[in-house]
Amino acid sequence: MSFPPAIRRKFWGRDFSSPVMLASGTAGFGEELLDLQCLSGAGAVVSKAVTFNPREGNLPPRLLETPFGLLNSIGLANPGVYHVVKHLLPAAAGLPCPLLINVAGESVDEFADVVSVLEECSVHIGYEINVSCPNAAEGGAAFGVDPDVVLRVAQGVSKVTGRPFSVKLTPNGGDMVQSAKAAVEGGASAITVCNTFLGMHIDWETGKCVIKRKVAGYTSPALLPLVVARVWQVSNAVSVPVISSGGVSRGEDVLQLLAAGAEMVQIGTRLMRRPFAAGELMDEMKKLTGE
Amino acid sequence: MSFPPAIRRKFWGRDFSSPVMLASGTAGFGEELLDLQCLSGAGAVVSKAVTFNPREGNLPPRLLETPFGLLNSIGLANPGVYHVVKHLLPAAAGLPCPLLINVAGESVDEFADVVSVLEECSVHIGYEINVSCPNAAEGGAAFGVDPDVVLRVAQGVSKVTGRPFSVKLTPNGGDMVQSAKAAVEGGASAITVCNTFLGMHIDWETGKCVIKRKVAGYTSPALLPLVVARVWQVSNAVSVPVISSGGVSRGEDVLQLLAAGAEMVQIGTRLMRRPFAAGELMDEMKKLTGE
Amino acid sequence: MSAIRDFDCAVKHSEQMLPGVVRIVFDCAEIASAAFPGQFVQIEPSPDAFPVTRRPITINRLTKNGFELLFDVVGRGTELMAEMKPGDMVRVLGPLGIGWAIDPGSSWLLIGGGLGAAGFQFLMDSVVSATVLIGASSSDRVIPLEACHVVTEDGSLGGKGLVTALISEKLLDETDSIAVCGPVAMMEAVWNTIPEKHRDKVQVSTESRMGCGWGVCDGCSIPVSGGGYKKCCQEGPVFPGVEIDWKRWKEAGL
Amino acid sequence: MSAIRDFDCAVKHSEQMLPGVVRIVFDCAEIASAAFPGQFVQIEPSPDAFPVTRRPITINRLTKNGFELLFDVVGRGTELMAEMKPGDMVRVLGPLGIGWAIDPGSSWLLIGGGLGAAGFQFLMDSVVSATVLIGASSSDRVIPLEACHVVTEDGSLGGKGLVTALISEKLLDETDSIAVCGPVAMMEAVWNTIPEKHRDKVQVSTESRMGCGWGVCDGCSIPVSGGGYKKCCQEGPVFPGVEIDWKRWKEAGL
Ligand SMILES: Cc1cc2nc3c(=O)[nH]c(=O)nc-3n(C[C@H](O)[C@H](O)[C@H](O)COP(=O)(O)OP(=O)(O)OC[C@H]3O[C@@H](n4cnc5c(N)ncnc54)[C@H](O)[C@@H]3O)c2cc1C
Ligand SMILES: Cc1cc2nc3c(=O)[nH]c(=O)nc-3n(C[C@H](O)[C@H](O)[C@H](O)COP(=O)(O)OP(=O)(O)OC[C@H]3O[C@@H](n4cnc5c(N)ncnc54)[C@H](O)[C@@H]3O)c2cc1C
Ligand SMILES: Cc1cc2nc3c(=O)[nH]c(=O)nc-3n(C[C@H](O)[C@H](O)[C@H](O)COP(=O)(O)O)c2cc1C
Ligand SMILES: Cc1cc2nc3c(=O)[nH]c(=O)nc-3n(C[C@H](O)[C@H](O)[C@H](O)COP(=O)(O)O)c2cc1C
Ligand code: FES
Ligand code: FES
Repeated sequence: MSFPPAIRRKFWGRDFSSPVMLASGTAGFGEELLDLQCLSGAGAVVSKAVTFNPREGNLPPRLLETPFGLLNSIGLANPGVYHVVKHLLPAAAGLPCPLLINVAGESVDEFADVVSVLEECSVHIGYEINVSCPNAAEGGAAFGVDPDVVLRVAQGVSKVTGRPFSVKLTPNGGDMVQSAKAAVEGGASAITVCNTFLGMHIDWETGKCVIKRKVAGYTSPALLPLVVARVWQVSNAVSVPVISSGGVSRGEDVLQLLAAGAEMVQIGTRLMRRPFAAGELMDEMKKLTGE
Repeated sequence: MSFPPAIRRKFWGRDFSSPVMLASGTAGFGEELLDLQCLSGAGAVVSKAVTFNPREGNLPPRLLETPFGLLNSIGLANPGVYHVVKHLLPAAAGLPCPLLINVAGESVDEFADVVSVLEECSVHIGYEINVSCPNAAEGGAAFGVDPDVVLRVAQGVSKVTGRPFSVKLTPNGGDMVQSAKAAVEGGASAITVCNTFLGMHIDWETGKCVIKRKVAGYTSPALLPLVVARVWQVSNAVSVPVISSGGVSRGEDVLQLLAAGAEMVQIGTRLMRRPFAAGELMDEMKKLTGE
Repeated sequence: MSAIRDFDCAVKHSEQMLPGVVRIVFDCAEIASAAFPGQFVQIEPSPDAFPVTRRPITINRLTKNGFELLFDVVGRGTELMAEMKPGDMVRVLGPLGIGWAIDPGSSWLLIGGGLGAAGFQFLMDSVVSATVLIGASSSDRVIPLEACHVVTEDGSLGGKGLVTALISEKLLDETDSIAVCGPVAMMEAVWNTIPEKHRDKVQVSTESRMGCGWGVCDGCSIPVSGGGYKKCCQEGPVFPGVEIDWKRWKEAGL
Repeated sequence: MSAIRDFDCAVKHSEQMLPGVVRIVFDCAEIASAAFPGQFVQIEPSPDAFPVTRRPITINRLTKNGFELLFDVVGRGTELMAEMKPGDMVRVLGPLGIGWAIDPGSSWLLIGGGLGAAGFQFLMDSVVSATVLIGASSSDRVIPLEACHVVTEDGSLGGKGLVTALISEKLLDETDSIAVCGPVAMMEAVWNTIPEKHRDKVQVSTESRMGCGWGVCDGCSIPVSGGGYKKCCQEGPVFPGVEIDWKRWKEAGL
């Protein structure tokens, strides 16, 4: 690698003028962003999670801001893969940048089942296989802590699609490097590092949690060093590109993640605060690097 | 549990007027604090890590502050257990509060070996078995991710001491609940949740890290929700008390951790900034609860 | 959804209007000319990293060259907003959401609880005829609105009692549209007081903890009748009262 | 170690003394009366959560009722310190560490690199006789000290060259103690310039990234001759030059 890292990237055989991807769950299905000019500066969009059946999502309140970060308990709310294929993806055809579809499931087979249905569409360039949502399983446990399960999920997906896919891992337990290796063995063409860290807030006066499932996914710019470390570990261990996810709030954060070994860099929470974050980050990066 | 949680605690059969423990590695061996009036308000002190042989610690620089937290790469610097027993512990005899000795090792047997030697002394009430330092093993991996290893370490320690001990777990991989259960099965009388999160900072312009081992232990008040979640998970899974470690900067943070299920609450980074943090936190808590 | 726009707005005026309640005026012709009653803006409380999200506040009224907000200081975000001084530049996203559905020429009954009446001025300025009922805990929680009927729980202003006491069959008969805004418990009490046959007239302005404010995060769910949720920020914040699943909404809490 | 004390000190005066260099004076009779030359204080840059640690700064001189610091603005912590205004209350821990070992009546040679000379005034005020040599990149990096010999790399003040050029056998012979303070590379060059037989006279003021500043965290290690480390904050910051393992120290970097 050369330093400072280049802003233009090659990923999955395509040229990207921006390394910034809009993270799953914070950019709808892209179609909602279409008219909003939020995609200027974005290299790619990742859809919110799609499951086989419709999911209402978790009981509200689903968000809680703590002094230095945000807890979310969305719970993979989505209308199910058939509705997505019929009603949401056609609208995404006009996106000015590539779309990845984030796929979630509750069993090893569900991932491949969802992907099979999505194969009817041609608007997306690939998938992000979300084996790591902390807001679905009971107690915040995630699927992707077991490399064996990750392997089987990846193998299942490989069988039903020729498109590239990234496997999005959890930082909440297990061994991310082993899971990443298993994903690659199963056919993954990238690893997303990583989903949200498990977090919780309790009202000490009452012992109650605003969020009904108690544990939730925590995001914060203060988590950047945790993500940098994990991106560095995983990118040194696997041959496929790493997509970072987490902790970005400034242009130099994106550059740091690229320097740590990420090929592309997702933004989630920042995008929720700044709809035009992708363009803003690109401006900051260009100023910093002179590129 | 009743809410708001009581500030006075019972732990290991003793009465504590303060739940605040000074965390390992940020309070020397207690003896250095003796004349410093830093112990007013502290319920207990945990010594820095003791290993069998002397350890120089990692190459400097050992600290790096990021915008929202601190990376440390101390590397268990300590003069070895024999020196500790002979020269440091006698001075700690006059401590106004109980002392726990933090014990680290590079093999399953080393923990019991260190404890055996420490058994000669009577100044400490028990141990904290540190199977989780991210700054010792290569690449930041920690011992305590494998419940089986944790079980054997705990069993080894149980054999050589009648004093109570807590096992300090890592949040960097593995399954903390399973490791906690293994520790209890092996005879642990408490679980410390948890050691530092693995973090890293890279200079994007050069690709270099200030910290030579690259990955380090990261602490920040912004990590509080991560620690709350893990304290809640572990305290619901085991019958022994949980000692929290991480994320505290305000009195209400201590109360929140108690509400999440911690019996005692450690402070590390805050103590480094505020030598009299224990007393300051106690004042804040008393004001908040009226206790 | 129409395009959203993010502006650096200058603070024109700021004052404490009631204890713990701040009135702030921003200059921004673009937001003012695009806004409808019942819409809100997303304020960035600080250019710093924290808080990580914005804070949603209803547009209380339009001013000559901008808009006015009224807000309660309840936490860190609103504390930072209370410190904003004339001349400060603040990031404001808006106008956002769907406001009151206004039929031309219709006569309105506005029922507000405390600071829930923040926003009513804009609505009053936009309709031909409006009767306003306000309930509040005490006089220092009552927003000054013209010709409104006030009750307070402690009797410190107007009659003593709850706003539901001001609702009469006669008022409901005379009105085409009913706007309700306030704490969930107050809104539910109002809803329960209004007889079945008048309920189709009712619109409620909902609140929810928000992430984005522009429809992408699915964080601001309001439980709707028949199951499922709608997004407060994009499909609301104003909803027909009949659309709300009051039971599940009350259980949710804020 | 003696007791440490933490004070809320009022800022008495603050100014930009050189480009990017701030002079700040704090009121604090306790710190002033306890301080020795070469000691430092730990400043809390902000009462907020971040930065999480303090910033160590050498006491440059005592004032009537307090002490003066000179510092370079190099990052977030010193940026916040540069914003401190007269009247602000700031948390200051100190005095900390072990300063210069001063034999009564001894004559001193002070060799400073740029801002490394911050602290020399206090030492000069405490010894009977002192000759001062200062090297800096250019004139706007030279701290005003009485009767000192200056060279700059760009020749903008004094001769053009490095501070090592000012060191002569004669000066070294005439002196009992030699104080060196500046960037590591400059200190090493000075050390290498000083002949073996004079090296026992040399004391160096070290710097290290600090956590606590009072000896508990083991974060501020300085490599010492014969292996191992000493704590900059507690066993230093001033060390005999012969105690430093110059090779390992230079490799460490800051
Ligand atoms: C569409 C909309 C319009 C609003 N209009 C106004 C208004 O005109 N005037 C006004 O005073 N307030 C209004 N609110 C509420 C306002 O957004 C919250 O009070 C504010 O976000 C709290 O931020 P904080 O950081 O000060 O408090 P926090 O510390 O985040 O929370 C303090 C308390 O405020 C409540 N709260 C937090 N977030 C919200 C939220 N998004 N909505 C409602 N309550 C919340 C919770 O009970 C919480 O315990 C509106 C909310 C929405 C969703
Ligand atoms: C005992 C001691 C006395 C000091 N006295 C002075 C003084 O009188 N005047 C003065 O200008 N500076 C002095 N320093 C250096 C000063 O502490 C640092 O410049 C300051 O901590 C940087 O903080 P920051 O947040 O602005 O920079 P950061 O953003 O933390 O770092 C910016 C750069 O400053 C350097 N740096 C960071 N921390 C330290 C540190 N602890 N010591 C040295 N360099 C560091 C690094 O090269 C880093 O890249 C002293 C340091 C020590 C250890
Ligand atoms: C409100 C919200 C919803 C999310 N939903 C999803 C999701 O559906 N699928 C998924 O893989 N990740 C989801 N995530 C995680 C993000 O994609 C991203 O990995 C995470 O927020 C870390 O990035 P950040 O620090 O930039 O926010 C969600 C995050 C947030 C904040
Ligand atoms: C400088 C430093 C040194 C530490 N050394 C040790 C150690 O020797 N043994 C150990 O178990 N934990 C060590 N830790 C971890 C702390 O004991 C504590 O678990 C951690 O800092 C989290 O608490 P905090 O957020 O309050 O700092 C160290 C932490 C720091 C910052
Ligand atoms: S707040 Fe994000 S969808 Fe409504
Ligand atoms: S800075 Fe903590 S021991 Fe020196």
